Amino acid sequence: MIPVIEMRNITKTFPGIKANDNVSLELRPGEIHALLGENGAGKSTLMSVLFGLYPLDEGSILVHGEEVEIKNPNDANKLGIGMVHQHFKLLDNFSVLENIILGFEDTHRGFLKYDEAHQKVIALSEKYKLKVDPDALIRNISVGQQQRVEILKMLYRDADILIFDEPTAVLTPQEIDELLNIMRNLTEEGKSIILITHKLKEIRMIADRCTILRKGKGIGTVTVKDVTNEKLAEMMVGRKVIFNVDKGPSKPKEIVLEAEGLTVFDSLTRQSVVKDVSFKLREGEILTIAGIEGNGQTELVYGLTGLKPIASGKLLLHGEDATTWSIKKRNEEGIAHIPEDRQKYGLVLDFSLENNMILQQYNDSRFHHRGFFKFDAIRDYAERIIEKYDVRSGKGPLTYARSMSGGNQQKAILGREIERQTNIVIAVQPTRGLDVGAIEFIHNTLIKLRDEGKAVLLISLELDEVMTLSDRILVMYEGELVGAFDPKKTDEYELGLYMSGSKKTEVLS
Amino acid sequence: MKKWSMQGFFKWLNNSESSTKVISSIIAILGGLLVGFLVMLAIDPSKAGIGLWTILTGTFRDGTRSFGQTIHYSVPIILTGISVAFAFRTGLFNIGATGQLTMGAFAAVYVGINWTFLGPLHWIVAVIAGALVGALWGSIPGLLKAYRNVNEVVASIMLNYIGSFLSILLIKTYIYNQELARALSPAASAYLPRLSQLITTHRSSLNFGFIIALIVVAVTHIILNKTTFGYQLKSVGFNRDASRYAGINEKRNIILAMTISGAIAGIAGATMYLVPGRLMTIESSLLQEGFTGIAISLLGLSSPIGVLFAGLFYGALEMGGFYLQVTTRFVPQIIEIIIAVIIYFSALALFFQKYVQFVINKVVPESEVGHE
Amino acid sequence: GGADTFEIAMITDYGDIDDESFNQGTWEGIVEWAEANDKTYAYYRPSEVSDAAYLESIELAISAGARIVITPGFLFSAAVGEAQTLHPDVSFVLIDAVPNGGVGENTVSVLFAEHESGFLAGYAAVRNGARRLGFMGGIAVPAVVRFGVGYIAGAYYAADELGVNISFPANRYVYLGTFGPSDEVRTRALSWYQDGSDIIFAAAGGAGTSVMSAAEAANKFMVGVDVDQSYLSTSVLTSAMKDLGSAVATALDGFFGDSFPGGQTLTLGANNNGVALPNDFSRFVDFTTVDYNTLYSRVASGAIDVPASHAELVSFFSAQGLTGLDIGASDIQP
Amino acid sequence: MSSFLDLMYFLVPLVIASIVPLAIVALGGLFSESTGVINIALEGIMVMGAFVGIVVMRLLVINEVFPLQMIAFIGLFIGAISGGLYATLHAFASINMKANQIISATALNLFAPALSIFTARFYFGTSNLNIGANFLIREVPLLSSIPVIGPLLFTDAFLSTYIGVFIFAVAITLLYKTKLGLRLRSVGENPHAADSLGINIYKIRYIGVIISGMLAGMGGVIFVLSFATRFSGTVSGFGFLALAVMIFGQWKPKGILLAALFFAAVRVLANAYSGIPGLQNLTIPSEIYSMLPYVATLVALAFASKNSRAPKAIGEPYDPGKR
Ligand SMILES: Nc1ncnc2c1ncn2[C@@H]1O[C@H](COP(=O)(O)OP(=O)(O)OP(=O)(O)O)[C@@H](O)[C@H]1O
Ligand SMILES: Nc1ncnc2c1ncn2[C@@H]1O[C@H](COP(=O)(O)OP(=O)(O)OP(=O)(O)O)[C@@H](O)[C@H]1O
Ligand SMILES: [Mg+2]
Ligand SMILES: [Mg+2]
Repeated sequence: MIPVIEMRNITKTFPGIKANDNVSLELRPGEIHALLGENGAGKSTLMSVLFGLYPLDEGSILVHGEEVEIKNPNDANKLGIGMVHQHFKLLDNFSVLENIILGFEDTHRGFLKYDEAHQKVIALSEKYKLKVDPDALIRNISVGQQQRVEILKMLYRDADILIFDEPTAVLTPQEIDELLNIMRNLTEEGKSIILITHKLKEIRMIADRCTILRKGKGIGTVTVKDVTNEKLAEMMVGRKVIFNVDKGPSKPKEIVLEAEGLTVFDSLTRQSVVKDVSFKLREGEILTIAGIEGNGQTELVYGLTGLKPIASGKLLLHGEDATTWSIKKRNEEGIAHIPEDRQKYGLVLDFSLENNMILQQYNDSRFHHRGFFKFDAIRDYAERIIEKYDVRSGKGPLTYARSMSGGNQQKAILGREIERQTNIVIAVQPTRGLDVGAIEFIHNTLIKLRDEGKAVLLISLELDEVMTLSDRILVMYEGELVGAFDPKKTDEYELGLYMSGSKKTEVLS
Repeated sequence: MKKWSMQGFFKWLNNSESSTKVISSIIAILGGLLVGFLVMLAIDPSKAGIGLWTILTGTFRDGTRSFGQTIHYSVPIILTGISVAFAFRTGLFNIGATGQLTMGAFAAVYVGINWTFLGPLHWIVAVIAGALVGALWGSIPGLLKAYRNVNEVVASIMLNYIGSFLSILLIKTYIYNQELARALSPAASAYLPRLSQLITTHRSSLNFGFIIALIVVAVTHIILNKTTFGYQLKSVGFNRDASRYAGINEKRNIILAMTISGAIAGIAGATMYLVPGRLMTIESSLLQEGFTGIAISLLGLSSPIGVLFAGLFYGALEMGGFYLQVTTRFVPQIIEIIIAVIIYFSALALFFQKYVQFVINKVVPESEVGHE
Repeated sequence: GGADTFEIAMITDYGDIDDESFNQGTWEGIVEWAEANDKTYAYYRPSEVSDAAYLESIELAISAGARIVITPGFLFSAAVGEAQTLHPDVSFVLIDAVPNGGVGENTVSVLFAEHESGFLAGYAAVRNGARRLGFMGGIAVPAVVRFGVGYIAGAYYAADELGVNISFPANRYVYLGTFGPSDEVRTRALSWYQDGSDIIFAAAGGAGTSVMSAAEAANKFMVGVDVDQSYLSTSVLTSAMKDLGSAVATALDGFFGDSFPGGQTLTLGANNNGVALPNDFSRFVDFTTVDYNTLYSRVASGAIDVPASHAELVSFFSAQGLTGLDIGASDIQP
Repeated sequence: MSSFLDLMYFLVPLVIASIVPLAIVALGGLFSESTGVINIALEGIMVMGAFVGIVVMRLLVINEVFPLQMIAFIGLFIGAISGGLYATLHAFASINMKANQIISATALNLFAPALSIFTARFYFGTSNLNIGANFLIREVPLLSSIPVIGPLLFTDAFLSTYIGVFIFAVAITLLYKTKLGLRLRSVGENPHAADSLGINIYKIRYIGVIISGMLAGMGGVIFVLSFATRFSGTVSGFGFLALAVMIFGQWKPKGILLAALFFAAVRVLANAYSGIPGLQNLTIPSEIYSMLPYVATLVALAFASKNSRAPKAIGEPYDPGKR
């Protein structure tokens, strides 16, 4: 039986890194084939090559047994290959319909056939239970729905080779179940699927075979039911993995941050995205706010740090009313903020690393004399952080932040924020897109902070991260706190129910 | 010793951001001159050579005089150039230097005519007046941007026209010379002191304006590169969001940047009209200096020192174009063509830089460099 | 190095030799004369509008071998004043002004009686049936003002002769603030025509072309300036000319015929054919060459003493017993 | 003027006459910027289009080969072509060379007038190109006799006006009803998404910039035809005004139309006041009137700009590697 896809000895190099190194992969008709690997292992790159986004340096691709050259996504489409990207590729201000037909438009004398497309999309979404409103704007729909749009894009193009790049990262366990079902239906129709994920139990649930990548190299392909999870994990990381961080019980002390009925508006739609949220944060604890992306966690943090005004309610820092304080003042009064979007907020990409290290403290008398910089002091300070947090970069303090790897950018931010010696640390998805090494480091750092008696507010989508780090868990759904939990007395499935809004209880903080 | 400096040079070549930029600017300039030469060749082969020669050597044609004149003509261009560059570093495109320049010029001339009681301080106060009113005019788009989110480009364009008409109205009402249908001439005490005695023969009209330009270059260079204030400005320019996150007051910096930018343009206006025998007109057309400033700031990679050299280079070309009138019959627009082409090539700098970097890496022996 | 020399030089004040009026008229005069007497000639543009730059250009011209330098425009007063003493061996012709510090031995000043030219135009317009008149000057420089004053005088003079009433209100006598064409000028002129103006005299260089375009749109006439502008548009009824050509010719004849009228100020008016209307009257219905010639001779002979300023205008009105002047001193000299 | 209607008969055609070049050129700006390429070169492109267009028309008029309006039509066409070609310089710099788009645009703005004056001088001995004909249409047959509408829209009008209106309609349909339009807009919003859907970013951006150039070039010719009988190497800042109109119009065709209408109306009033009975005797300095349109626009902007909607990816060269 000829495989639908055969990738032979693919090599792909990026400036400074070999993303794929002689990798081979084979996809059989009607199978679900998992692709497993750490961050940066080269999964997305391999698939991007298959989808025609990056030209391959070496190797060959066969579709239905015939060697093909896939120069761009068009070629991929023609070959029936579709891809749901890890970072959605959607036009925020365009309608769902426009997003689906773009690049594959049906026209009559050059005019778009909106109505026919509209019907076709409706039909598809009913057939595969992918409910979306074709006329809604992308920016107004949830992440889950956005993923459906991505899937519809593929189906609209009648793709029968479907690539899913980490589709479950943004979903609740319930939504994940739905998605996996949809995948099964698809394969029953004879479509073949490549599924990228880090999550072993998903692979176990649905995948027939699994190919493992490590640091760009293909480690091998196994039939899932023949191997144990431990084996898979070991192949992925290259060493025996211990699935837990050592962490003693927390010793909470007095309240340092207190939110009373906070409400925050979305600046565009002028509607409240954080609704009457109240909680207390104590020294010496890690309080986690769990929830699916886009349920107000981001805005809540903006409200706390001052990036967005607090519409109503009250914010107390060390008992003082800080509701109307400027960002500057909140920084000085002890809030450190590891932002969700490292490139947008965390760094000035065109500044050198050392300039980035004094982003909040440029005005500190340590670094200037009457407004004139003490460059040596700045250099020393930056070098200390680089040293302590093992930030790897080409030219040390002089490296432009833009040219640094995501993980190293993240480590730099972490170092800067922690070295400010504040006693409140707000960390938003601090490990997003990092490899296990970096993740371990950051997790341990956060725990160390807690044990030093600092207050840590963690915002995370990754349930396993939530379970490992938290001392207390609050679940946020559609701008409200819908549940408070003790990690020892709950599990990911229960959290999932709350995160998806199918269950809620009064939160008494 | 020699060896050491050699190595220093290699280091600079290889490490400093500026090296590649400088080299690519030079490439751009050569490209521009080449095109200019080709145009002349196409029109009058016999004269093309001498034409190019004149353009390149015009500055020295009449010894210290033409040299002085070159610098003199470049002063307002350098200043408007820095005005534009300064705003640019904060991520603002100040296309309104013209308006700020005009309003500043009026203020300077007004003071120059009326406040004769100031004695030796007269011209200084006049320049300051120009700076202040220029700043005022520049602050308007700044305020509109900061508080009403008005695109500074549109606001500046509108303010250019408003400034032009307003200055005419003000001239007619306060400092009008009926016979000449122009503004009155400032008092002698308001003229910028001539420098000619110091560094050129008595024939050049080079004056203190150049010193002012140098001071502005120095000050802006220090602000941008050595101070916390400049740090804020650049940070806002590079990344608004990160600056807010860091607690930097974005609005304040936008307003300050535009205000300072306007002040510098205002000074440019002052240097243009605080001279004998140059009178403000009541003609409703925008002064070109402001727009040339944009080009020069870009050519100078929007760094004060870069702009200084770009401006002097511009002055030299202008001078060359002036002498072109005797050595050839090419109309002076050839100079503008050359400058336009240079600017265009300098826009391709990114490409050149990649290429230059590539070449450098080839030619510079790794051993010579010695990474730290 | 190696530059050819040019004996006759012209410097432009601002604008260029193709401004379709003042500079161009002068330049064409030079070209015509020089070609006829094969002399070398060239023009120079200063690098900015300032006395220093003017002087610089003059000396550039001299360095290029100029023996006589012609400078059209009153802005040159200071520069020529200085140049004539710095370069006694070079001759200067300053048009439209007298050098600061008086006319040197190596200089002639040429002044035009623009008011007479304007008078002829105003008179002809009204004689041809215009009853509601307008004037658009570029900028209120002396020459333009004289054009305007003469135009008013001529219009009322003709009206009185015909025993008709004309309307020439103050808001129809303006200076545009520009010598360049623009949609603003066009719109403004159009609004006047729309409001009933029969004719507009545009003493405004290039801005005149916008008035022409408006006149075309409104199907009405306008009056051109400086040179015969009828070729620019069918809407040009006539042009109030100053004969720059002959002025230049006189000076050059003198210079190369060793009879250069150095130290003198020549005033060119009707008496010496320095001003005129083009002698093609085909666009007129009620005004002929004959009418023109009779008028011209009376102006030339001084029988009609054409006013050049508002003060003179007022006395001209009382002397001639004219009435209805609505345009005040502040309109004419803002 | 006898009645209000007469006043309208007088003012409306004027307003239309200045809306058209503004709106067309602003629309040109839109086409470029909606694909993400900033285009402050509109002024220069207008000049270039006007220059070539007028030169050709001049020759045609002199040789009297075609009927007048035919020549006007050809002129507009040539203007568009040369504008489009000239714009490819900007496209090349900002798309292929990833250049700073403001720099290359500034270069185009400097180059066009210099070149047109230079060559005009060289070939015609003057930088003032007189077309030597008036393209005004006294009355459009039949249509002009319709009451009210006739005098308002179909007398003393320019062919370019109608063509302008037509083109504007076409452009809007193109942007919002066709495949190309959808792709043009998508590329300016999120090039990476468009790329992943197999859309050739570079090609689409080229198309956008070239259309932009064609509209601006045509706008240049329209400007000359409707405001003066000749061209002297400048369109007196109209390109920048159009840019302002585009931004004022929030990068939307309808917005542009309104902005242009607003600006043109005030501008016409500011210049026509002296022909309007009520206003003409006010003793307000003319400079005040002249300032009016700009001040008004500034004030309007101060209230209209609160959440401005520029295309998301504007000004960024496309770099597939960037994630
Ligand atoms: N466009 C690019 N330019 C440069 N380097 C890149 C690019 N894309 C990926 N890389 C690098 O190639 C390596 C593989 O990246 P890739 O995104 O394929 O990893 P991955 O397995 O998908 O990781 P993740 O689980 O985080 O998605 C990483 O080091 C990444 O930084
Ligand atoms: N857009 C890009 N263009 C060029 N190089 C890139 C780009 N993105 C990443 N790289 C390079 O790819 C390498 C890895 O980048 P990436 O951000 O994926 O790090 P990573 O895979 O997350 O690894 P880690 O997070 O562990 O540092 C780094 O050398 C980085 O400089
Ligand atoms: Mg990664
Ligand atoms: Mg990936």
